[in-house]
Amino acid sequence: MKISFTGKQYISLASVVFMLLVWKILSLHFKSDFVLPSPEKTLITTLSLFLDGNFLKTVGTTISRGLAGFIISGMLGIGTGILTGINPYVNAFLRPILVTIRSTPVVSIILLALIWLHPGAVPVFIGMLTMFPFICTNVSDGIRSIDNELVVMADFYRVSRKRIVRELYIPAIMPFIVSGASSAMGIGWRAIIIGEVLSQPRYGIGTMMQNAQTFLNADAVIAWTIIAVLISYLFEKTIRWAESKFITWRA
Amino acid sequence: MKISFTGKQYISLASVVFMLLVWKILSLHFKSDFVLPSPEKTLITTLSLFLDGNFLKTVGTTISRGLAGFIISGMLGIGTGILTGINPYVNAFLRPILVTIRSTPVVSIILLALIWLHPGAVPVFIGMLTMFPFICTNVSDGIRSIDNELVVMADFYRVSRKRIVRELYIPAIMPFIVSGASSAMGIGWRAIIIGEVLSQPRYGIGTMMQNAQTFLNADAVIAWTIIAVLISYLFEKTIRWAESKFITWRA
Amino acid sequence: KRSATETGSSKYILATLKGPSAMGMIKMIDSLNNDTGHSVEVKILSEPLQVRKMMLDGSADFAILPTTMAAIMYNKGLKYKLIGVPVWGTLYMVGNNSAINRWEDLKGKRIFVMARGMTPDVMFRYLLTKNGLNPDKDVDLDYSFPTHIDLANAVAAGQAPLAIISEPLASLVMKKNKDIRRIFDLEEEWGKFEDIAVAETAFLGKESVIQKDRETVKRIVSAYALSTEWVNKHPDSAAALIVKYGILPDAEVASRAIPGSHLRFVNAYDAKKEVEDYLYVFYNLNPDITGGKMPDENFIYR
Amino acid sequence: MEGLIMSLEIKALYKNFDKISLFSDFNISFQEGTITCILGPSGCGKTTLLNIMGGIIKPDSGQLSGFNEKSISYIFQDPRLLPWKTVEENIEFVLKRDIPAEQRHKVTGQLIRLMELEDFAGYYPSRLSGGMRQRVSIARAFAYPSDVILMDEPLKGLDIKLKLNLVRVFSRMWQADKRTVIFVTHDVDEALLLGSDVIVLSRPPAKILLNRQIDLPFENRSPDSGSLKEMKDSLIDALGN
Amino acid sequence: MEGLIMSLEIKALYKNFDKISLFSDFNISFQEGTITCILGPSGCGKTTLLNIMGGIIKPDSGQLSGFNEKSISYIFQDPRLLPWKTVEENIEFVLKRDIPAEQRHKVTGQLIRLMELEDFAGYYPSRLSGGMRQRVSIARAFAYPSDVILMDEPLKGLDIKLKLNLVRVFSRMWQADKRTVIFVTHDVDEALLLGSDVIVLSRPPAKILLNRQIDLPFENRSPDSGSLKEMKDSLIDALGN
Ligand SMILES: Nc1ncnc2c1ncn2[C@@H]1O[C@H](COP(=O)(O)OP(=O)(O)OP(=O)(O)O)[C@@H](O)[C@H]1O
Ligand SMILES: Nc1ncnc2c1ncn2[C@@H]1O[C@H](COP(=O)(O)OP(=O)(O)OP(=O)(O)O)[C@@H](O)[C@H]1O
Ligand SMILES: [Mg+2]
Ligand SMILES: [Mg+2]
Repeated sequence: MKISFTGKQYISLASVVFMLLVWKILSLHFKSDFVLPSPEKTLITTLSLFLDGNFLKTVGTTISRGLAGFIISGMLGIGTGILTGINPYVNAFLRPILVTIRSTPVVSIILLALIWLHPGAVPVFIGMLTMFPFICTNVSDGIRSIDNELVVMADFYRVSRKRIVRELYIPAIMPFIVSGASSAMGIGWRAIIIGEVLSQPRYGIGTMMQNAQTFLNADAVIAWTIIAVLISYLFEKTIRWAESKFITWRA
Repeated sequence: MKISFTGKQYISLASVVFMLLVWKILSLHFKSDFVLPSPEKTLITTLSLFLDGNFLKTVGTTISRGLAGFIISGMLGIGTGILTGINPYVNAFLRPILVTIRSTPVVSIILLALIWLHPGAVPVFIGMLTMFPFICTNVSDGIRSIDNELVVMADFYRVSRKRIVRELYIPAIMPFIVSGASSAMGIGWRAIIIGEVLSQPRYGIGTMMQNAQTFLNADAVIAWTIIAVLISYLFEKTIRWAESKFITWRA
Repeated sequence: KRSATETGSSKYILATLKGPSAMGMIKMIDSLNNDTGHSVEVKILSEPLQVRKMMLDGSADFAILPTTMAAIMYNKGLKYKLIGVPVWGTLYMVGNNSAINRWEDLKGKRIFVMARGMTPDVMFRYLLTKNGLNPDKDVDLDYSFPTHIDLANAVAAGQAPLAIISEPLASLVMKKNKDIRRIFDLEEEWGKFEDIAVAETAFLGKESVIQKDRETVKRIVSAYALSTEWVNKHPDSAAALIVKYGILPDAEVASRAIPGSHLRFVNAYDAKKEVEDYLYVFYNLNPDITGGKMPDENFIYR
Repeated sequence: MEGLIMSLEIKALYKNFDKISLFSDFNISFQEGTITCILGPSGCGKTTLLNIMGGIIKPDSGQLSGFNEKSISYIFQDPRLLPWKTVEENIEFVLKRDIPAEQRHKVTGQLIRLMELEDFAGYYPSRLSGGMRQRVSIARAFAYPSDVILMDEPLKGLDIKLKLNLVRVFSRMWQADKRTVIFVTHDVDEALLLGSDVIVLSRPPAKILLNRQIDLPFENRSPDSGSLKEMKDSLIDALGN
Repeated sequence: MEGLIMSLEIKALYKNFDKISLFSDFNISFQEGTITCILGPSGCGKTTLLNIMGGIIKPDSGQLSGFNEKSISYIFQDPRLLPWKTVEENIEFVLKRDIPAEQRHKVTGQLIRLMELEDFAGYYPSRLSGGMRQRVSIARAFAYPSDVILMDEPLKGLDIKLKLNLVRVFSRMWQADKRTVIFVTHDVDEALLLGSDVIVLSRPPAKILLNRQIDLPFENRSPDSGSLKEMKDSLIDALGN
């Protein structure tokens, strides 16, 4: 790996340093390892997590849960989003369902989810409930913002419905899809982890966090948080990179 | 109030009926009032909540928390979103912070929040942590999708920065703002309620839900969920109505 | 993962909580673990919610829950009966204030209690009243930290100088923060007025199982009772096992928490009065805590 | 001429936008296999008329006959290119998928050459000049197999050489298949060079101010001499009102 | 003329896009207070040149002198109207806020009348015809107080009467303040009617193929007779290459 920094990367680095600084100041203020352990100590804990035998398994399981939730929500969300965007009747039908899914707190359905599903699947389910409405809303709002003249043109030339969706709608709403996907993934990790905290599957960052918390190991809680944030950051980067690959046509 | 239905409203109604039906079928399947009480029973419980002396106070407090969180996140989010959208350096600085805020699970910071804040303010804080990154991401993605030719035009004519933001950026990203606001509010209610579950302020839907859950009153849990969904739906409607008022200029 | 009765498989499932109940059971857990031929499998869960889930879908044949919650489950019609009471009071008032020795000293103090209206709150208010203090006037009860973990963290961090927390968190906190000491053992204080012990935790059995297979119940009860005895007698060996099964992070805390947890397995019909009196206190103050009514006598297995 | 069947016909057309009455009992007909040029003041409703003929805008009332059965190409007033498709892909976009790929490719390639865009086949619209975009839009309409072509100021933004070239190419193409063409323009010369019929519309509500036929073969047309000069003057005169 | 200070000048301009070299050691200068018309094949770099003069595109290298100090209006090749502003608001958008509101209103109103858009002052762009949008764009450029006006095919899409009207209006306006105008067009007649200088550019890399001055007063110009006819022919000839 070649390491070379651009100006923007220096700034991102500065941003991380800034956060560490705020953290340090806060930890000095609280003077307690239980409220907010110092960054140094936590970073050591974080590094020591990497050495843990189950580390890869734990992180891998959470990531695969996240991906599963994301892919399912993505496919469902883009599909229904396009439908709701194109057809006002589908919209009228789906919107109440979306609002319901979106605003139902996890506490209300956790018991159902626990009973229905395998503990490992609960976080995926919770993740989906969080991500799906997002992607769907973003896509359908995207569709509504498409330049109508292009649609008229394509309809006029009798381009098939399927091709209009694939070659007009999808590229046009790419920015909305990306924005939705990036937001959804961001908050999705959180939902997945909360799901793990509640369902306690064998492996999972949430499970580890919950354990650390019951044992009052605040540093480990934060260390796992850092790992979760890193994962989230990596995926954000990947999505943005994919966006730049997709959207080469901007001037 | 004049009641008359349009075709679309009938469909929305059908959608609600559909959800009730699914619920009924599920409740027949589980045959247990603790897992999933029947819709009839729950609706009666819901109605009985209205009669509770503290009902208005509970709901009112949660709504005002939601509004507070939403307004603060909205102002912060639109402001920083515009900055990150316009300036790639601000973007490089803020993005790591946003990703961190967005993917930090509530469990990791709840203690800090509890120490810092009044129990009634904790849900607002949690709500903000959820809503702010959304609105910000949506706004900044919106900015990046603005027709660059219009910006060039406005810059060319030396229109002041302030007016460009107000008269070009803001209207152009209205669909993104609305989409972001609607998603944010949707998930915001959930976050507020989770915040209430975790911080147990004296009044609040989340507090009531948590109590109901500890005492195994599944019907009350769901009744409060329905109220939360209704509130969310009302706000969604309001946002969409505001959108149609703002965006009169579409052909 | 259906229960033994339904699948016909040979193993019964026992759902226990990561806490004193599992600590008392640790010897039994260990021997079950070392000998695969046994007919019982213990699942150690971290949240009462997860135990409730296993009771609701019937996958738990035996279960541990706080007694109040067990009463709720029973009153709501779940077919589980109280077999025994394995834990007798784990609540303590802890703090870093060495000037407090008597209840009167609490006057005007701010005391952190975890959740308004829940068991520890009700119990503490009851004791305050019994000791001549008005919970709403003479002391300042603070509910800023609504879960036991949040509160324990706050105590360890010195953010809650006086608080009501339970074992084994109390020991854990004292290990992490040397300034913190026990001030009152609520079980002891309770006994001064009620002349009974705090029947805090319930060991439950599924009706269909315990009626059909009394033999197994007897075996499990005696194993649990023996295990508890052994734990009390050999806190250091027990502590090692407690750490081994991930119930507590270190042996020192575990061995300190064992005496503090009042572990003692009593058959339910021997503890009938204690259970009823205990529940009645809560029922009186907030009927919701016991599920709206007092459980009838069928609650107790004999 | 009167005796021929007028296969494209609009009768008793009414169309209002808000307060403006664009068409009020408007009648017009087009002979199949001719090129009709429509001129008229900006904002008089020419684009709206084409949109009505193309089925894009619904009239308030009126009968359209002959349009339904036809397949139609349309050069819109603005190019309407898909920003995420290259020149080549934009043209190919309107071709049915049942045409084999190489056939599609051939058609597209020919039109790109005709429009002098060989070097830009792989360009996205954002990197084209205004006139180039217009040419892609023309190529797209020509690529689409159709009985009728609607053209809304197709030659605007092109330099004079390209324009004359395209007029030549177009008249050759038209002579080969005699499609029905309806052609809106502001350029009187263009109308005189290409039209079989030239129609001048009035300000709203639209009336036909002038309807002239030109029988000269394309090769012999020169707008600034002979009979066309006279026609040009009367067209400009009609437009001046 | 040679002795005058050429205050707007571009020297040794280089500009490439990908493989295309648009300008390579290109030099051009504009006399202040004149109207320079630029003609050239579609895609030869006219818009790019205006954008470079306006500071919108950075050249790869080259010296621009005189542009910085000037305030400039620009009629872009496409109207670039804000969709959420009415005709009136779009024009008013470019006016500085330190001009009092009623003054702004007056200026806007005048231009709207000039463009014959009185009935459409409150319309959003999506409800205007193509030519109307173009007129709003012209009005906006005229409303903005400037020393230099860049115009990229400003009169395209307008009917002949409007066009002639605007040419008249414009020449009157220009005579009053003698602003420097740089005017890109494909219409040779327009160039002859308005230009003080007419320049023809070649295909890329751009060369100046022809540079002619016209000294006739506007009133006496008629592109199809006298000395202008000869000039028109040579322009068309140059453009034909
Ligand atoms: N952003 C860009 N990226 C790549 N190439 C570009 C870009 N902008 C313009 N070009 C190329 O530069 C050339 C000149 O474009 P320009 O718009 O200046 O032409 P023009 O003379 O104004 O043509 P027209 O008369 O058709 O408007 C064209 O070949 C075009 O493809
Ligand atoms: N969607 C609409 N809503 C309201 N008015 C409209 C709409 N579309 C067009 N109009 C009005 O209809 C009239 C005719 O528009 P149209 O585009 O047909 O004109 P045109 O003859 O093509 O003009 P141009 O030569 O400028 O392109 C204009 O006054 C325009 O404002
Ligand atoms: Mg038009
Ligand atoms: Mg150009």
